[in-house]
Amino acid sequence: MKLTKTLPLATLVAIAPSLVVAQEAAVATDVTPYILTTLLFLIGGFLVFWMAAGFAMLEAGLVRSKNVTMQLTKNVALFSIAAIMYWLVGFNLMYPGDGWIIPGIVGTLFAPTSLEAVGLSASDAALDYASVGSDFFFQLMFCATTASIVSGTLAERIKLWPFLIFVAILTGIIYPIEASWQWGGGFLSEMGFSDFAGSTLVHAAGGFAALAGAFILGPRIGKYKDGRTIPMPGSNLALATLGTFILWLGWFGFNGGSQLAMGTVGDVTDVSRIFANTNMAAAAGALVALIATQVLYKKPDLTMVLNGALAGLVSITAGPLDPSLFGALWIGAVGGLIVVFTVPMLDRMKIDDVVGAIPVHLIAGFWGTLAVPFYTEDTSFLTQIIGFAAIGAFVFVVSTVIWVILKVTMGIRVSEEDEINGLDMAELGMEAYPEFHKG
Amino acid sequence: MKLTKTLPLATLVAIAPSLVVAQEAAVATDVTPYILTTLLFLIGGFLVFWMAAGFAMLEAGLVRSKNVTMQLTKNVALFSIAAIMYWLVGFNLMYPGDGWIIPGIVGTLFAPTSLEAVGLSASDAALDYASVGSDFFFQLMFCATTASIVSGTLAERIKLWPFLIFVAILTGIIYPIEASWQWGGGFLSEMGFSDFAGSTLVHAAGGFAALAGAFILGPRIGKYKDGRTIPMPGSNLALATLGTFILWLGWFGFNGGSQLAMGTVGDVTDVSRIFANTNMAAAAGALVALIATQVLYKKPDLTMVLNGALAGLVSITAGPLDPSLFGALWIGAVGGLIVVFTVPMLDRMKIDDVVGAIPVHLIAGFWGTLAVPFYTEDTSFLTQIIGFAAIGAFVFVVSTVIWVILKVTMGIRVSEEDEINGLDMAELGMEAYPEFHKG
Amino acid sequence: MKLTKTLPLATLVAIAPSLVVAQEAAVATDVTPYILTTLLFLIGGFLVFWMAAGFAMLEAGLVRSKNVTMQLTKNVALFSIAAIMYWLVGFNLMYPGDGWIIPGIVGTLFAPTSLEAVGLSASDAALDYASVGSDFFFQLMFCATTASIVSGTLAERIKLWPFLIFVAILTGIIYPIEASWQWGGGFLSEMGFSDFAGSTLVHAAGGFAALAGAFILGPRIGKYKDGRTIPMPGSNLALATLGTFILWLGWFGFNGGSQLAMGTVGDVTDVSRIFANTNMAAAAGALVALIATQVLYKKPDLTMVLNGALAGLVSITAGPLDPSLFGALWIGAVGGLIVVFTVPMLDRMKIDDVVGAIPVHLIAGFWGTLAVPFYTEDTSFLTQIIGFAAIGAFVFVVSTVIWVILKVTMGIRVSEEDEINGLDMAELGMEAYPEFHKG
Amino acid sequence: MPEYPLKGNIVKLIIAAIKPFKLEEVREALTSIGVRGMMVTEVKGFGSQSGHTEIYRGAEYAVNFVPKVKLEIVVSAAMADQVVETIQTTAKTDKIGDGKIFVLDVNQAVRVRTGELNDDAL
Amino acid sequence: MPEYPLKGNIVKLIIAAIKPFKLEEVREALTSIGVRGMMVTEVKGFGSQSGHTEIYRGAEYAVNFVPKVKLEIVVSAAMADQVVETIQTTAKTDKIGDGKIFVLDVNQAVRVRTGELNDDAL
Amino acid sequence: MPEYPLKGNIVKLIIAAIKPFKLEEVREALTSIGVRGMMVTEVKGFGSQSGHTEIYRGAEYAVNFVPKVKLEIVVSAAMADQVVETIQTTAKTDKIGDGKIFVLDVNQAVRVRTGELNDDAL
Ligand SMILES: Nc1ncnc2c1ncn2[C@@H]1O[C@H](COP(=O)(O)OP(=O)(O)O)[C@@H](O)[C@H]1O
Ligand SMILES: Nc1ncnc2c1ncn2[C@@H]1O[C@H](COP(=O)(O)OP(=O)(O)O)[C@@H](O)[C@H]1O
Ligand SMILES: Nc1ncnc2c1ncn2[C@@H]1O[C@H](COP(=O)(O)OP(=O)(O)O)[C@@H](O)[C@H]1O
Repeated sequence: MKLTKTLPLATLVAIAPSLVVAQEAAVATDVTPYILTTLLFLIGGFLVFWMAAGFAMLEAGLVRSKNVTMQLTKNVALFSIAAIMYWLVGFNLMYPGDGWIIPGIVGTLFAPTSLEAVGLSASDAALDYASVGSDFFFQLMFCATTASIVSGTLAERIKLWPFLIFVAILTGIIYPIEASWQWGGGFLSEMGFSDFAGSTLVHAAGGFAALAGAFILGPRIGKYKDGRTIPMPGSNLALATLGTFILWLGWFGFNGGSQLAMGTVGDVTDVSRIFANTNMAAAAGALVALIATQVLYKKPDLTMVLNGALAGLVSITAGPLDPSLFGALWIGAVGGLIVVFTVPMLDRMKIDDVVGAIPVHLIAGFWGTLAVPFYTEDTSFLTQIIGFAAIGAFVFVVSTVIWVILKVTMGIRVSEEDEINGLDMAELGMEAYPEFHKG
Repeated sequence: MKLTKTLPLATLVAIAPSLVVAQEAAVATDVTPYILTTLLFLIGGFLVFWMAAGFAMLEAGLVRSKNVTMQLTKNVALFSIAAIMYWLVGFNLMYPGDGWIIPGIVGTLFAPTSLEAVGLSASDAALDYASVGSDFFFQLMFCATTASIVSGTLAERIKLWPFLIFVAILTGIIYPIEASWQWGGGFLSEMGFSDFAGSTLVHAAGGFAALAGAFILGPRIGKYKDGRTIPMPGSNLALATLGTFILWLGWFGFNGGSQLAMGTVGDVTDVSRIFANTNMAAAAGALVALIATQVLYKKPDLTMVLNGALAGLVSITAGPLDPSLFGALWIGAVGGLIVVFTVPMLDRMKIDDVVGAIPVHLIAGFWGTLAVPFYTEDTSFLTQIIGFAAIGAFVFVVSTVIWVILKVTMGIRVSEEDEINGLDMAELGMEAYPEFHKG
Repeated sequence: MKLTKTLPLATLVAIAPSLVVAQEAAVATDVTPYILTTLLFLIGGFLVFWMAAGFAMLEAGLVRSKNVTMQLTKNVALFSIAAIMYWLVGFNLMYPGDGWIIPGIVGTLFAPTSLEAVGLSASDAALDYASVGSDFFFQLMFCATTASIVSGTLAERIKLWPFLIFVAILTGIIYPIEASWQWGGGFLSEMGFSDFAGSTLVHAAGGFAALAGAFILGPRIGKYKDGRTIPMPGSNLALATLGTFILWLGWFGFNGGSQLAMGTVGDVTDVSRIFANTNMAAAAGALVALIATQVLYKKPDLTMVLNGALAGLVSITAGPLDPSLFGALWIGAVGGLIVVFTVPMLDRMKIDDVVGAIPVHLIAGFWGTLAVPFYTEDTSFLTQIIGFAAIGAFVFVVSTVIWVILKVTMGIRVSEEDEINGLDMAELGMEAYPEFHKG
Repeated sequence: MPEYPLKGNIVKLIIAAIKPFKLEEVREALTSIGVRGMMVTEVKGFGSQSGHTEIYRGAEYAVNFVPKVKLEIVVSAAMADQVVETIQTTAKTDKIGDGKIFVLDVNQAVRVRTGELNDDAL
Repeated sequence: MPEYPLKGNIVKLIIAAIKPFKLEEVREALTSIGVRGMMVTEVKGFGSQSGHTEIYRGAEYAVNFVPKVKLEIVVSAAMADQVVETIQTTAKTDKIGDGKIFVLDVNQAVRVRTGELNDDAL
Repeated sequence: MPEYPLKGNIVKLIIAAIKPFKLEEVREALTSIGVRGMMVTEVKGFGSQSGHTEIYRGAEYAVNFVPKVKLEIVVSAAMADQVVETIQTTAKTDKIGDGKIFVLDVNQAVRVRTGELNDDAL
């Protein structure tokens, strides 16, 4: 599957699975599959775009009101930066076709994306795939997702501009390189690593970048006091719930679009499977988190339920096609359990992850990647672990280096007084809810 | 229309209308209609999924702030439960094909849904319809909608777990059985009952389950005092309005997808009619409610306008295809009037429906079902009434029994003090807006 | 492109570009392009519908809490009125086919829209285009957008009913007439004016109607005091950000759907280009506004960043297809700069535009229209300016007349005390956030 | 307090912290004994009732403040005792956290609209 | 009050409930006569103005509380009368609900930053 | 104040305006010296600290009010000085805007739950 992602840039057309199937069915006109797959990317793309709003609402709801304007600003800005960096550098670095600088490891550098001419004629199109424009649009959204994950973990204490500089590097270079190893046809795909829609490439990668940041940045003032964790409840759980529903919706595009083809009976039916499995995993994750918090704490914890749904989604993302609905259920359920247990664990390790992005994206992402061989042939647990480790190590190390450089050069953390008064007044001079009394 | 819903499970292929039309037009390739109809289900499905978020926001906005976290929790949980129960029991109980236990009345019990194999070949596909995966995904969302309706009516006083147990039974058994009578090819469809997208099967059914609950549960403390109704204004009308817009959007998938085919000129043009009519009915319902509240109360009531838009949507749902745009307008308008008059009526009857779900879904649902013969041939008012009565009686009686059992066994209502202090602190220990001062 | 919009009403079929291209590619079946283009309108239509929610949230977030219920009410009501007026008068006034009353200037009056028969057969369909139902649904949403723009500018002081009367005239008559000049095949399209998706026809037109209203209505009490501008910060920036993300998402349908065809490789690839360019322009607009406010005011201004993203979108709307990604970037970036500089400029002119709709829609709309010739052949700066001036003058003058008539007949502004106490309690007797203490 | 001309009788300020759900009841009881006005404020109350613990995302924490409603009522000295008693009996639930009542002297009360003084101002 | 050393002159606490939209005007008027600080709180006011009815979803209900703003101002006893008068004249609209002003004795005032006492603390 | 039977000792009302982020610290300090209760309210503070400017959509404006937290604490007269001192030393940051403390007499304190009076009520 992933390999075909390189086709629009490569020239080969022959062995494209989708077309083959199509011809077997002895039906497809030449262009209909191309149109339908392009449409899949456009629909999938706007659904994944919507996830940017989901992250913004989720994070705005989980920070304290004195930091809401800043969190919103970061989310709008990071998406915008991702959109530009991925065009400027990322896309061709991630899908170098045959243009690898270091074969299988580093693709084409600094080749801004250009799209097909207006009114492309069928003869010039990659009829076995889709338009470059739709592919770029769809892939770009994945790149932005990686950055959204980071902003949640580091909320309420990081300075705006150093954060945005990191985002530019993450979306322009770090993500495209590690993703090229698999989806660009790099060494991991050669190795037989399997990550259908990006439990590792997108979610764990974002999680590792966030984890590196959390280490360098340190916890919020007052978060850990004489060995105890002081909760800092989110200011607006309605917003956090809305954000989760938005992400859930967007995920149908995220996983479904990753089928990368919709022009045949087999492909569209696979996309259907993916939609159904994705929904099942989210539901199972949410429900398990609900039950687990009831059992453990005697009271259900909505924020854990929301994290549980997202963890279910992340868990199924590495292999949303092959599992049965029951498979999706238990894989998602384990994801839900993971957050319930790892959220407090991180706190005990004094890693302050404001929205729970590391349990949801990194740890559940690992689980999802590891679980692939249960249902997908020609995959091995070992290869899955190696792939995860390779990407994790790369992203974590490079991110750490950049965070450290940013820290020593310009500083990444606001002053103590600014942090206590809130980033909104201190850095932006603007409250999100100026009229509502704060407690 | 509805009958074709059983086809993917049945084996017959011959007389499928869509295909016939297609062949007349002497154009359709074998697989394109299948792909397009599957796509219709996927798009329709994610739009109806989005309605779950709409209900969550609408209800969170219309309850008092001390119950918002609970309302959000219920909405996420009920959707998750519906997703699992419909897979485990519901889908095959609703679409038994030839596997009826009691012919036309009770379908196949306990046959969890399984989807087609990965990479289905055209020869194995129900080419005249769509993929099972997409059909399951689409139908599941209708099932969840039924449950969402209940949570609104019973808000602010019902315990979490008994409510969720009821939801499991409603989505696993009650809804699938009554819906099978019509969409599964059961006795109502034999009888000539007509309910295109579910004014009765989904909305009134949810309304009846809610009504039964409201009777057993009783009104909120202080709602009715020495013969007067004490308003308990919703805490966040922006959220309620957002929820209404979300539902409005999702309804295009709800009604449009119920065309169940998009592979021919006739089908896609019908889907367009449905979109246009659905929008018109919602607009008329909202506008009439605006004017009616201005006239009756001298001041427009936004919450009634929102209910009016939803009532317009419910009203057109039983027959969104056949009416002209003008037909959609007046059918929706009557729906809008219905809420304005029945919301206070329910209060006079001391039936405490927190969000107005009974007027919107049950009463407007009755109106919509009744109105079908105005524009749809081969339908009769009598049959429409019989069908509505059959489903209403079944859902109301069974729901009542279950509510009573839950009440005597585990109790369904929180303590007086918990209700006064709010379910959020009492049952969840978590406020939705912890920093905003409450009044 | 726009011309083909008249085809479903006209009878000619021959020289339809899309079909031609299709046949060149010697592939398209007769009906598939029709189905796909209809699908484009349905998807585009629901995405643009979603923009109505976006405007509602953006405006509700940018007004003070005492006016939120009113702003929400206006947004729901204006969309409903637009839906009815566009059906009753607008659509056929805008697309008269050969039924012009004054050739090229005023189309068919008072011909309510009627859709194709149910189950249309291929032989009766405009196979080179799409279903009337889908076209009407899509076009209707553009009409509603024009009205949404007005409500933001005039917020917090205008009376409900006069505003809604204006909306009825704007959506039923003013917009359809000016839009017919270009998209209906009127004199501007003859002249060679180019406005792909409506930077002028929709956005600037809405902006001119708003500007006329702002002049007649005057600024809010206390907004301008002894030569200084007194800020009145929005009550909920999370809502404003959500609204912006919604608009951003909807814009893919707004611009992408305006390709008006998806049945060929060329068309679907063009739609992809449009999606990618639209996203790029929004990102550039947001980022430039972020940087500009940082530089000018030392602190980034989220409300300007949101306006910047929207200005980027408006700027690319006149020509989202032809520019390269880099072209979209700089065109959008200039749009972002425009808001940062023109928002305070309007204040200096004592034009009180509550949400910045005039800078975003009128001024950036002018820029977008002007920029078309940079990338689109056979267009001239002069013609662009003439077209913009013609539409601007028409909308501004007619709107002014109507505003004045409304002012003298029924009055358009609430009393001073009502304005100070807020429209919510004064005109609606209902607060949006009754429990949250206001400051 | 010689420095104030005593037009009208002396008045007292009564400050009470009560449980929020008792507000309506207390207001009605006070109206029925002739209290014509008051100011109501939500406050965060700290007292013996405080200190129960909740769990948020797996971390236990003590809830130090419980929501209370503060009433400020100015009444003629003559009525003060009755007002205190009415509040006490009405707000009472016999559960910890019922609240407190404090009585303070007021030098002077003025009605903004009319300039009336002391208990004429109420 | 023997128990307090009277560094600085005696001060008074002035509590006023006014209509919210008058806040800015009153603050300016007070600043212009030399008041250097105050505390402002939103309160729900109950009084003769209260009791108009609204309709919500078809049900009539009485609005018992109207939003008011409470000012708490400590000033030297010498200024008290002028402050009361300024508030009264500025906050006045001659419409019911204009509000009340109350004056109380203060034993002692302290500035946290410096420990200064009484009117030096203001 | 003859009109009140002095069961229990005289009590005082201490009103303090402090910086919000000092609340927790002050509450702990007060608890440690034996204060068993208080009422906390967010207020908008006006004072010498006020008046810095912000920019919103390109327009400069002066921020006249800064968020403060108001504490109302009733303690036995005997403890009053210690409480004042504790608040002052704990809330102090030596930056402008630290706040004020005011001490008032209380005629009577009542515990709603029990009817206990004065310092028995606390
Ligand atoms: N010393 C005090 N000063 C001011 N308010 C107090 C004081 N003690 C208690 N309160 C208020 O009274 C409320 C109830 O007091 P608490 O000690 O919890 O219960 P009880 O009054 O039943 O002993 C507290 O929440 C607080 O608002
Ligand atoms: N007895 C009272 N004690 C404390 N505050 C009062 C009292 N009476 C009125 N107020 C405050 O003054 C406000 C205005 O009083 P009201 O009786 O409505 O109008 P007016 O002051 O013009 O007679 C009330 O809303 C309330 O906040
Ligand atoms: N005269 C006053 N009466 C009541 N409260 C006051 C007064 N002056 C100041 N305050 C309160 O104390 C806070 C701090 O006062 P301010 O003058 O800003 O700083 P400082 O106390 O360091 O001189 C103010 O925000 C206000 O809440």
